[in-house]
Amino acid sequence: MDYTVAALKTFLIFFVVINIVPLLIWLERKGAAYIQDRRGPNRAAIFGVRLGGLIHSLNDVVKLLFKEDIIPSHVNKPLFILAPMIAMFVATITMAVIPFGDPVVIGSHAPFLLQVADLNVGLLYVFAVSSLGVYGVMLAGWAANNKYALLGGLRSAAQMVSYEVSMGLSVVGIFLMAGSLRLSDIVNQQGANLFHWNIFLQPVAFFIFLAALFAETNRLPFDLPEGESELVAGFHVEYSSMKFALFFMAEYAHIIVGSCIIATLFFGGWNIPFVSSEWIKMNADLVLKILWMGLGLFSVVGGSLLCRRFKKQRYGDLRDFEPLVFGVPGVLTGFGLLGLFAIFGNKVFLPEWGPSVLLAAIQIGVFLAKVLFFCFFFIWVRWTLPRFRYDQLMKLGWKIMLPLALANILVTAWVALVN
Amino acid sequence: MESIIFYAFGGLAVVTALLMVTRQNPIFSAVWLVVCFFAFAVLFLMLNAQFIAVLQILLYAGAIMVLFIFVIMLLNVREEELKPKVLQFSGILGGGAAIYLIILFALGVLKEKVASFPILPADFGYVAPVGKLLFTKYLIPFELTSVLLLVAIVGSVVMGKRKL
Amino acid sequence: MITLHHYLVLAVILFCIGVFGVIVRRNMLVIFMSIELMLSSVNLVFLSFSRFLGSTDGQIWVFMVLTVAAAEAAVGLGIIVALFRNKPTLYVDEVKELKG
Amino acid sequence: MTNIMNINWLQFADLVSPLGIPLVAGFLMLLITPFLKRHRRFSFFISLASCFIALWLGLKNWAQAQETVIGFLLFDKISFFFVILFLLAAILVLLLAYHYLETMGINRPEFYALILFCVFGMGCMAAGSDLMVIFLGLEIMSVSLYVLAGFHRTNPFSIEASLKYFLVGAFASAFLLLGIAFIYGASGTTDLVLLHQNAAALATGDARLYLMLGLGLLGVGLGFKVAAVPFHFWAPDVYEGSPLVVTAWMATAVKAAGFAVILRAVWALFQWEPTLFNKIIWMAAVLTMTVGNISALLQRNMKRMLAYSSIAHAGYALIPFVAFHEQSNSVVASVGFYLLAYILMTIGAFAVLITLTKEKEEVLISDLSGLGYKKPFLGFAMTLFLISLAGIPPTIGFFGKYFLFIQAIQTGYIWLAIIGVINSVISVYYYLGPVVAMYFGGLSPEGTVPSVDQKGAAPFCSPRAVLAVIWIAFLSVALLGLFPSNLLDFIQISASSWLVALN
Repeated sequence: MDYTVAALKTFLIFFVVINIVPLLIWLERKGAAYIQDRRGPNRAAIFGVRLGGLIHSLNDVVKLLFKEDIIPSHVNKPLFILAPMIAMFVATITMAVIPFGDPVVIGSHAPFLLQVADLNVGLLYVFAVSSLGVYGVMLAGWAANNKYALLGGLRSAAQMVSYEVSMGLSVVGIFLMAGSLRLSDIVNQQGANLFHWNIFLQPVAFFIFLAALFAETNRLPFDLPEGESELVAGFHVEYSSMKFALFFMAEYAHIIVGSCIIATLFFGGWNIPFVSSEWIKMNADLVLKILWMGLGLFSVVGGSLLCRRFKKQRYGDLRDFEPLVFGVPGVLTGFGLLGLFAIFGNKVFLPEWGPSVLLAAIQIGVFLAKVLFFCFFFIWVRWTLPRFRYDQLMKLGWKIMLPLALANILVTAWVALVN
Repeated sequence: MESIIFYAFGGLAVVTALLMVTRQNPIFSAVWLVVCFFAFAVLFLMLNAQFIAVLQILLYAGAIMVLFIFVIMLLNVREEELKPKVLQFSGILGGGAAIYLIILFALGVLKEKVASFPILPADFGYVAPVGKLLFTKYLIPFELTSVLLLVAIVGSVVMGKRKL
Repeated sequence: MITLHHYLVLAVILFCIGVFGVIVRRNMLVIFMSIELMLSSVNLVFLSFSRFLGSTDGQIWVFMVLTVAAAEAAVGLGIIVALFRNKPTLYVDEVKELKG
Repeated sequence: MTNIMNINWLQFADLVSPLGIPLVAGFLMLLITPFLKRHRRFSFFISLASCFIALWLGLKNWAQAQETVIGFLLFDKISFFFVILFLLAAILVLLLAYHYLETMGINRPEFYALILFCVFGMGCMAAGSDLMVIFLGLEIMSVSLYVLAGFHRTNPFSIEASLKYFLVGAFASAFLLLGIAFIYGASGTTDLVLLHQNAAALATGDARLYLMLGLGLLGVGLGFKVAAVPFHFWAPDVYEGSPLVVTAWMATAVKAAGFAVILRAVWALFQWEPTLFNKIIWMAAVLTMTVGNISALLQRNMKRMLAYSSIAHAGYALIPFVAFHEQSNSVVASVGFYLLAYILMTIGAFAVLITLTKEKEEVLISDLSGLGYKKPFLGFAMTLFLISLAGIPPTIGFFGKYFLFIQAIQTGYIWLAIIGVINSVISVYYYLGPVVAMYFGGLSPEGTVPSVDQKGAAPFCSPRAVLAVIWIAFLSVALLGLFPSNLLDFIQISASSWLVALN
């Protein structure tokens, strides 16, 4: 039974991550476009429905899945095949310890954890697994039997190992504050008070962690391993079709995982600023009503805004009706919700398990919102900052971030000792 | 359940260790050794050593073996420079010695009375008790490890840096 | 029923595979990896005794062994790289400037 | 003890200062030297000064030492005696090093720092009361030595020695650790004092086999570390390839540290069945002496000859352990005395060799020819060191060997002593080879003395520091050989206080 539940949770989380990936790719392309003052992808359509270019991601998936899988003759075949698998595997397995919400307690049942495994060594597990990510890159670089790939692999190995050190040291301050490595403890310790979140208590650690995370995920401004202008494409230069896609997905999965960790460690995890979990549980009816009303209003307003964009004969084909496809149902659902609220609003009362489930749903929602914000942050940074030079990158890692992280530990420990 | 996990991962460790020793190309040896260390980590978990199990992955798989593969890549020895395996005198000698040692040790160990594991407190091997011990009773050995690491840093810089 | 002996025998087998590697292989990287395997199986011995005796001291020992392994890896790989610069080979039997 | 807050830190700092000051000096050196222009001189002087201060503190602490155990370190007189021994060797080696490293073009502050860290590690080995501290000390020492052996990076010999030493050292460490793991499993502790109290009970109890396995593996590991036969094969190569000063350091202080650990281990662990233990020691001692001496006969290279001779000397030093059960007190004293004697004469011999090197590592016996005429003092000093190594009276080497053999004779191991004497006689042959070369070699057929510039190839550069080392070694070998009793008393006091207090 336990194993079944764990397997289900695992599958669910994997499903969520896999499905956020195309969304992020779309966000990346659109974000890049708007930062560069252009429209971005907006042509692919299904019966005129373009979803603001989201269909492009779907197209990419289909293309990559059905493209011919080329394994060049000069590569080391077993490792060449293994490398992308490792990359993807490592990127997603970290999600196992991320808590999405408080354990749900229903009656006298055992608490239902909103995470796959609540490990005593949670944060260390995260580091242990993320330190394995370098294998995918290194083995890909080595197996490709190509100078560019080899250099890319070497660079990334050096970079990831160096930045892991400051990454690990930066969060020691958080261990000291929480007195535990368990991620749920760290979240609980931060609580609902915004100013007790670690972003305010450990700002130095946050910036070090953030920079190290960029280096770990091989994203700009630290994407030296795959810098197009110097290394063609770095370690995955020989890869194509789905194997390439696995690397690509791993990168985005890494971003998602990284955002989850940032949200958990520094931004209170599932906590809502200034609204404590107890309060929500006590006033579950009120919260439900507010949410119900809010959702209804949002649908009506959003739907009608979409409908206003409907202009006849702009393109002269099906695409003209696209706003209506979403606008009309939106408005209708909104009115439906509001009407139901007017009729039954006062008669609704939650069953016994209601408050807990509602709380869990809200917490998951808040957590996902935080995660999506940081995912967007990654993309924002990518299209804003220029790339570092390699020696600058190493110098930054060893000569600035490492001493800073150590100083942060010293100060935190001193403060903890005084208190 | 316990014995299934033990035999599965114990067997995995032995098989991967043998593969590590017999591969001609060091990079395959390294990859097999990483798998072997994972099997070790699972066995450590079975022995109520959560903290150490994670450290095993973090340090061995995440740091030491990465360093190995890094060096293999850095030296970049091509396939054709690798020597074919030949069974030499030292091979026979080593094989004999290893089998002899295994028999000796195993016999020695098995002669003891059957020793099953006792029940332990729930937090045995968690971070807090291990850490507490490390910073109270074993503080001085712990500080010695920092000296050791410093020596290793100085040493590897002396050996590795192109220009001092 | 898995007892202490199962773990000890397993650890000893792994240790001996490491010894075998050190004696038989001539590739210095593989020799070094075999030594790491030996150290790791020592950890297994320490942990199974620690589990058996119910004392955490064994886990502290493992911590020390891990540190030692890391220190040796850093220095050892440095030496191998320095050697490679002098003579590009990975085989200990080709390194025989000293007659011995 | 379990709560670290109860430690009197001031007392601890005072007691640990003889080890700690070299360590701190090493840290400082690494911190400061990058910002200095004349850093080589600076690091040389700071390391030397720290060793002298530590030596003074060590002597002071020796005088006041009680048997205090703080944080797994056992501060008794014998610990301080060994620390003094290491510091003495360090001072001599450092004095030799500056000039040698300048000649070789590898004079870098890291060398001095590593020597100082090495001293610290050895101090932990000698003073550790728990196998954990001893092991970590051993590793600190070994890791420094791996690097020191390969310190002359551009020299293929040096780097090869480093690699060999590293692979063998790491291999031996694994054995040592497995041994410790089984001892831990048998007894639940690695504290030497506790083990000493319980070893006899354990050896008859349920965990007997674990203990036996552990002791066997520990013995193998330690045998590798002190290069006892049959685990000696690495030593000649490593000694030959390493830079000369490092060889001097490895042959002396490192060996002494190994014996410090062996003394402690034998005391704590091997006392439950003396007859079996004595048989093993008997075999090991005889094999080590014989193999070392016979191989040394065949060598033409001075460094390699001294390497084999150091193996043979380890064999001599193993002899008295057969008597450990009966008269542990005087056994410890005799080993201590012998190690001191060995350090003095070997470093003296290496100092003379260093005056002969110029950018070339190899010193063949033929390179020494005519030294007795060209540099009478050097020739005379070398002769003294060599006859002392051979154990001819009235040198310190003779008394050292005498005290070793007498232990065996007193406990009835007459044959062991006789084999030791026979080995000494064999060793005279190869020790006299260089002496003959110095005084009779290089003579032209008419028997006239060749002028210096004719042979000119052998450049003699003997700066003051090296000369000072030769003088110190020369005087102590000669004078202590004439009056050994005071020194022996000093060591005997150290030994007895340890064994009485903790028995």
